[in-house]
Amino acid sequence: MAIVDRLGEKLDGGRGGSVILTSVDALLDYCRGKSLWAMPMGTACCAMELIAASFSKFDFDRHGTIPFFDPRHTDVMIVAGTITHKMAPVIKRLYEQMADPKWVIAMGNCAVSGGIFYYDTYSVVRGVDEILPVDVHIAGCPPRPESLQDGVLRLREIIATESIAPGHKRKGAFTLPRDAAEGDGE
Amino acid sequence: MGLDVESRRVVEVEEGGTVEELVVNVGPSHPSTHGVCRVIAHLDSEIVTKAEPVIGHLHRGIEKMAENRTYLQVVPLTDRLDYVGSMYANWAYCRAVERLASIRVPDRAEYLRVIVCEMQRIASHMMAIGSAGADSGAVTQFVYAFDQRERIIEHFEELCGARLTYNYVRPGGVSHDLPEGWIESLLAFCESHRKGLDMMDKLFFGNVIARGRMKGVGVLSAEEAVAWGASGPVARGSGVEWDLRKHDPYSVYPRLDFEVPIGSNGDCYDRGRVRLLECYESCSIIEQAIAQLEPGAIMADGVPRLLAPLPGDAYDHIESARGSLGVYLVSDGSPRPYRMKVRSPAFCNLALLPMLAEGHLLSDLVVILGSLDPVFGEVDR
Amino acid sequence: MAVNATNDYPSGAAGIFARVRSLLTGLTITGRQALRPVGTVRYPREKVVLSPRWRGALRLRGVLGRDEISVLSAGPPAYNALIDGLYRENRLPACVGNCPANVDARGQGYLLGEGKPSEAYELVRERNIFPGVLGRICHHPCESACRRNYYDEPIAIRPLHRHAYEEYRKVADERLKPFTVHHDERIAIIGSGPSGLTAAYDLMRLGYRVTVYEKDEKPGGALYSGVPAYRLPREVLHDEIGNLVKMGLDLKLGVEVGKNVSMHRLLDVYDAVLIAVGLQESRILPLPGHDAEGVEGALPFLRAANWKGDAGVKGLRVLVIGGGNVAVDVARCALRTGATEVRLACLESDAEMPCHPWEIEEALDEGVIAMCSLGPEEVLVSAIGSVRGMRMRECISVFDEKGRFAPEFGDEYTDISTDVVVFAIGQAPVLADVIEGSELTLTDRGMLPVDGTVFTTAQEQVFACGEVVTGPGSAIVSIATGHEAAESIHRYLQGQSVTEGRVVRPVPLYEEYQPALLDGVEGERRRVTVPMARPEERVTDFRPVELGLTQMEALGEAMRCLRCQSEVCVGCTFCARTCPDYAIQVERIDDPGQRRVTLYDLDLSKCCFCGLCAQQCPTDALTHTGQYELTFFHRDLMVFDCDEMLRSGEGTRATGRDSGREGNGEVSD
Amino acid sequence: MSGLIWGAIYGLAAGMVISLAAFIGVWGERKIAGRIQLRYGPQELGPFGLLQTGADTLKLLLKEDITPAAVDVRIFRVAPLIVFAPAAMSLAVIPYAYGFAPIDTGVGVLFFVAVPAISVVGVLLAGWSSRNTYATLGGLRAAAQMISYELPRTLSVLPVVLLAGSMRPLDIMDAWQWWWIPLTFIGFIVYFIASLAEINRVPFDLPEAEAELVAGPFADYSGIRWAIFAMAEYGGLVAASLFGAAVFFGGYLGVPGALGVIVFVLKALVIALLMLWVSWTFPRMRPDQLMATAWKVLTPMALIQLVLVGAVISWL
Amino acid sequence: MKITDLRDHLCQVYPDLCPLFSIEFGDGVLAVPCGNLFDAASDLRDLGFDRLGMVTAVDQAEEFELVYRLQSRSMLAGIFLKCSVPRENPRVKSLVDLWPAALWQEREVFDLFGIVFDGHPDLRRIMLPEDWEGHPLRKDYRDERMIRRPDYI
Repeated sequence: MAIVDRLGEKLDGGRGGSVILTSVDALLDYCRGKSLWAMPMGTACCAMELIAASFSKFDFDRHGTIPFFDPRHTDVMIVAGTITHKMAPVIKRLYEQMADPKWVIAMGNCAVSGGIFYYDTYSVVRGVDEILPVDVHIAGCPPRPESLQDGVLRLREIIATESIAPGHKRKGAFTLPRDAAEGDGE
Repeated sequence: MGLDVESRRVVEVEEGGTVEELVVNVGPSHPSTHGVCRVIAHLDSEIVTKAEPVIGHLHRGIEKMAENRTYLQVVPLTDRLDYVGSMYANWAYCRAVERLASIRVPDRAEYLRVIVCEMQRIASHMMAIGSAGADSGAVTQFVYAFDQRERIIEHFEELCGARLTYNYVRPGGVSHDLPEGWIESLLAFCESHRKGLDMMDKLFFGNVIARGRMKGVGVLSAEEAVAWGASGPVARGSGVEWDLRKHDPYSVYPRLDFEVPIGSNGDCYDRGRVRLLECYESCSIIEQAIAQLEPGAIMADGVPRLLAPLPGDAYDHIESARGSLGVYLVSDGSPRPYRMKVRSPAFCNLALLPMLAEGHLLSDLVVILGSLDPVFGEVDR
Repeated sequence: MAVNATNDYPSGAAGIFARVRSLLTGLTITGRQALRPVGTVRYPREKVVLSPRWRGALRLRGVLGRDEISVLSAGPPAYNALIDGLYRENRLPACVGNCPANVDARGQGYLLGEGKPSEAYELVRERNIFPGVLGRICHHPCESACRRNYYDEPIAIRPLHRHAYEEYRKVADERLKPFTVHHDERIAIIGSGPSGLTAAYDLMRLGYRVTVYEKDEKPGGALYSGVPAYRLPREVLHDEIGNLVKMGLDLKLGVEVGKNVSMHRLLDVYDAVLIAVGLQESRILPLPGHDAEGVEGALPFLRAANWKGDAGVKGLRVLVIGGGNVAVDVARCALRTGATEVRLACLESDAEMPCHPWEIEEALDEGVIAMCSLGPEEVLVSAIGSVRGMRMRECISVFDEKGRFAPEFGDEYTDISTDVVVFAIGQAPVLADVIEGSELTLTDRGMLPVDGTVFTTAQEQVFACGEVVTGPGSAIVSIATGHEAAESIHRYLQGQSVTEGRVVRPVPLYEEYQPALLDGVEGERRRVTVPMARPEERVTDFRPVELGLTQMEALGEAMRCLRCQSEVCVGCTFCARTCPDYAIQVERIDDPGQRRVTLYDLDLSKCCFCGLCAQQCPTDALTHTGQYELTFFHRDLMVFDCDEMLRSGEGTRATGRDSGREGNGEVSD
Repeated sequence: MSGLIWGAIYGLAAGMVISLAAFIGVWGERKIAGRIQLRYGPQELGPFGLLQTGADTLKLLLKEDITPAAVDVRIFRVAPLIVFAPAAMSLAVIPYAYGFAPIDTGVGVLFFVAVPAISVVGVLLAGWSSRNTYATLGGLRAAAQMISYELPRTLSVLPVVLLAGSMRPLDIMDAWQWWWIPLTFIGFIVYFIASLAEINRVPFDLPEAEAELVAGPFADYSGIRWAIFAMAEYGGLVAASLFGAAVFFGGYLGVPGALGVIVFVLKALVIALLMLWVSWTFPRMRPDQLMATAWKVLTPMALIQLVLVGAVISWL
Repeated sequence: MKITDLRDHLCQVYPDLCPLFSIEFGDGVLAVPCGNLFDAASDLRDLGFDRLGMVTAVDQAEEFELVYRLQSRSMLAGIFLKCSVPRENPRVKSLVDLWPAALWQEREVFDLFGIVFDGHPDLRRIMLPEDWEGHPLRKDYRDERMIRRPDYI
């Protein structure tokens, strides 16, 4: 994050920087939120709904979200479908190929926790959050395309808390629920 | 993008000396693999010398899970096998269970099954035709096809409350009866769908560029199709007249009148267009089935929550959108299947890929893969 | 000829033309599509109208411990409307729906489980005036419809009636209160059988003064003379009828209408008369030799056995003709009155026998010999004019294709030697004396014409109910007719139209379940086994065959009740057991009166939205919401506890709170 | 010195024009694709989603700039500029208004058809330096394709040059007659198709064929570097449609003064629209068919056109 | 073709296969010793069973039961071919030479059951990664990554 990091540090350290920083953050978070290009990591059933979300009836493009198959160009990886142990390294690698800032949406219960494939199976990873930092979990098996769109709209709320200065969080816009933010220390 | 593969490989050629062979790794997450298939393509310039599919990236162990679920609990699992055509796996599985447990399905339920499965065939073929377009760059064709599919899915949602994983066909019958007004809107859809098919036929299958991409590509002869166990549109595209609905009739298909479209060249074009023509036939099957539909029970009487068939094994197969989908069930008398095996048509069809792709260009590889229409939930299971 | 998919261009110049044209066609198509209206739903501003069947996130409508289970209780005229309303909302429990009198078996189970047996008794009594009696003899259609059949075994509803009665008996004196009379009209009821007394009870509740005329010295009608004491101890019957008397019933015993008092007089004195005399006469087939000594009808036989304890068959061989419940009763009575050998011959095959399977099973246990598929041909008479035996003819089929009674006989004859032949093949009413002095007339076959739904007769003032109307049937069916007749009388006396605005009780059809699999089913899920006296002991006299449940057994059985259609989760765990993902965890406390669900966790991250749980939920408490905006910022938030499950499913679930606000997408265009 | 300043001003202007073109081009493409596909396209930002590209650009600008470990760093970094510069340069010779072309040169037409070919080098370098099989294949495909289509593209413009008797764009505009439109129609079709190939649009988007090569030579570029490629592509689209509108349809002619510019832009817009329409309608060609089309269809067609125009000229 | 006709036809053409034929749930089953599997399959192919529909196996504690499903287009009939291989050292002759369809299906059985097919040209794991240990569809397969379901029905 060459340019951004330098800019963020400068603004954070400089006098009066915080005001500028805040406005820059606000503008940037707004743009990032409105231009979430998706890396469709569709592996199973949810991939169908992922496709449907981009097509005529649901039209993801309205939100500025378009699918790109090249991880380098994308901002958010939508993991849609079951992740097996054989697939997991691929996903991890693809995630690493994405450029910062990047987010992950776990779409559907297979990606969230293994879902129906939680028990009694030998080859399924129980949730993509075992290998990637997931920002938004969408329940459904598969979720409706609207659920995914809702997930993306919620992801904007997370993006709105972020700052280009390292270690900063924008306040006020939105807070995570207490229990989840504190977590149980796992 | 994908995994590390030694991307250049030194091979010896006949004339002596060596050339560097480019190894391109297509998948597992790749726009054209229709899922998570990885094809390791060895290229000589752009010509594929060897294409090796690596599957199993979606191997979820459903067959093992089925051994740990009751007969009813397996139905949702079968939804996730062929996620483009969930109704088929539902039905094939339920047929096997019914055969094991000697359950007689009411007539109305059989008709409803036929109706939903023909709708599913349209939906699935729309996906196949559409993604054939996307593979060759015609994204708009994909959108139009998907639009048609979306309308079927709306009907399914009305019927059973889910868009993809229907869990509709159950051992003994079906889970819901038709909602009000559903039949009328389905008939209206059939009418408009024919127009949509005409449009797609002109837009894609009539297009000179699309023909150029598909004609003569990935030719499969009838003998090979039989020997390799190909079924469904892949076999029929090669001129093999093999449709279980006609040639091993099940359910109420013998009472319905329909044609089996076949191709004569066995290339990607024939495989694709066979699917398109089957959609016309499906429309007419739906209309006939609706005309013959009579009120009655939709579930066999008194199917308890826990089925425990007598020990034994049973196999039953139906013609899914991808070919003959069979389910082999072994019971040991307990409420859970002892073994479930899904004979996946997509798996058998995909095995043809190395043979078909050899000698073609890399661009053809994705078209051939698309014309086999694999769904990896079913291939890998 | 199959349709061919290969679709080649023509050759030559036409081909080139076709090629160029295909490009132009393509452009035309996309161009035309671009001018079509857009089919997009602009989420979140617009939302797709979801199908009512959409399987969204699950929620509970209510949960035991927080919500009460409603008890079906309404006065006699309003009860049908209540049942009908529930049925239309699909909220009628199967046991209640399948009971001819719509006894609230669910409420009984609930109150028993709460430790309130007396309340349970009184609830049952509202629709079934003799819970103690019917708790022993009812053929319990409720149990065959019980939803629990689908899971494992039905609830023992009938033994629970009996248990409730036995508990109530201890406190009956405190709880019994006479009904207050607030109508001037008086009603006479002829016959003290179940239907007559039911009508009497309903009318007394409504505030009428009721007088019941019984021709015998003991009340009870068919319950007394037709049901053997080993099934129904007399003290139970008399106790329950006594309770009615304590509530204000005027019971005149030994007064036979038509002999001691005329119908004419009744019509003068009373404002309405209800004929509930039942069936008194047994039919005897007019076969050769049917008038020989030793040929008897079932009713006189049973009457003799029940009144005197001796049917005159000591040491004799008895052959009972007929396959119904009466025939089985006769056979078992014959054994108890000292017959050496009892055979039962019926037309029907083993599986078709019209009696209840448990009855014939008990009879076989006791030593009755059943001979199926035999039709009576001739009574063999000895030289002295007494019965020597019976010639039977093989019966091939009893019913024709349309299910009508049309027996077909074969050519094979069997002679059975016997001393007594009892015909238990049907009964008829004896009404001529009763109706004398009224405007009523009988049909050629001796039947009284009666409306089958409102139980009015040709004379406005006279009503009829019970087996007189329905023909031979079970006690609970008679009781149901009693309720209806009471309502008709009430409407008549209040000057209302008998039919107008009257709600007819719905007759739903319930699935017949195959016996469920019981291997691996935990003990507490199994039905309680009702203790029985040993066959070799019980045949010797008329002591009760079936023994009662203990307090703990009854409580456990009441807990098994799933409280179907109550929309309150009772923690039955069947959702957890049916879930293919094992996403649901349910725990409950089973303490009497304290039963509540302590844990209901749904791990939404495992749920596959297959709908199996909601579809099989017996109480309909677990339902799918139409909610689909299921975005969560943390995986732990996806485990819904009981409170979360009870929340209405609206809005997005992102933060674990209903945010209520719409999506932040600003949409123009 | 003044040349340098002029160059700087021009460079800035061209950059802005291209940015603006890309800005509107991307938006337009998404909107047109949307309409064809029965949906809306971008909607949230600005009126009709016009500012969507702005958000995209800002985001791309501040995205991580990944330089994969395996790449040839210097070439990798310079490649986008090599692609971008020719696209910007080709705008310089287009006659925008009466008597005005930023660079008024006697070999303007030649300049216009030759300069974009330089971008081939950039694409090739980008593909090669990425050390990625997709990128390498894409780069090679791009090179082969662009070079093959240079010929029909050049040939297709020649009839106009013949008719005008000059290679100077302003001269062509001066000499332009309306009846050239039907006369050079075949030439326009060849030019149109060849331009589609030049700017890598469907049905000729083989280098970045999504279904085969993911993003082709640009697969490893992220953030702003990739945006530069995209901009260059839209710059090429704009340049091709402007030039086509000028030489085949008379550019600003017909309407006097400043209005002429508007007419010119409108004509160019129609051509651009047609290009987008075509690219959202047809499937993609195969490399061998692509070559065959260039050599067996387009080149003969262009030659026929040339002969036809030659005949007409000699008859005149 | 009816299943009884099929039996008669089979008995007519290959009398030695006849005693091995039985009918279960309406399907013809030919249970052969594993040594004769290839020959029986080849006989059946000559008889007209031209499609190899399915290859699978069932773990029957002591042994593995291999199940082949053959389909005939000309006779419109299906038949099972079954043979049992011992659990220790399960080997059987591959049918790839008869039907190339067996190529992947036998690989799958090898992968999930560990049954070795002699004569198979490319016997590798197909579903699971190459470095996987064990054969998951065997009943005694244990994996610590597997979570057992709650044990109630």
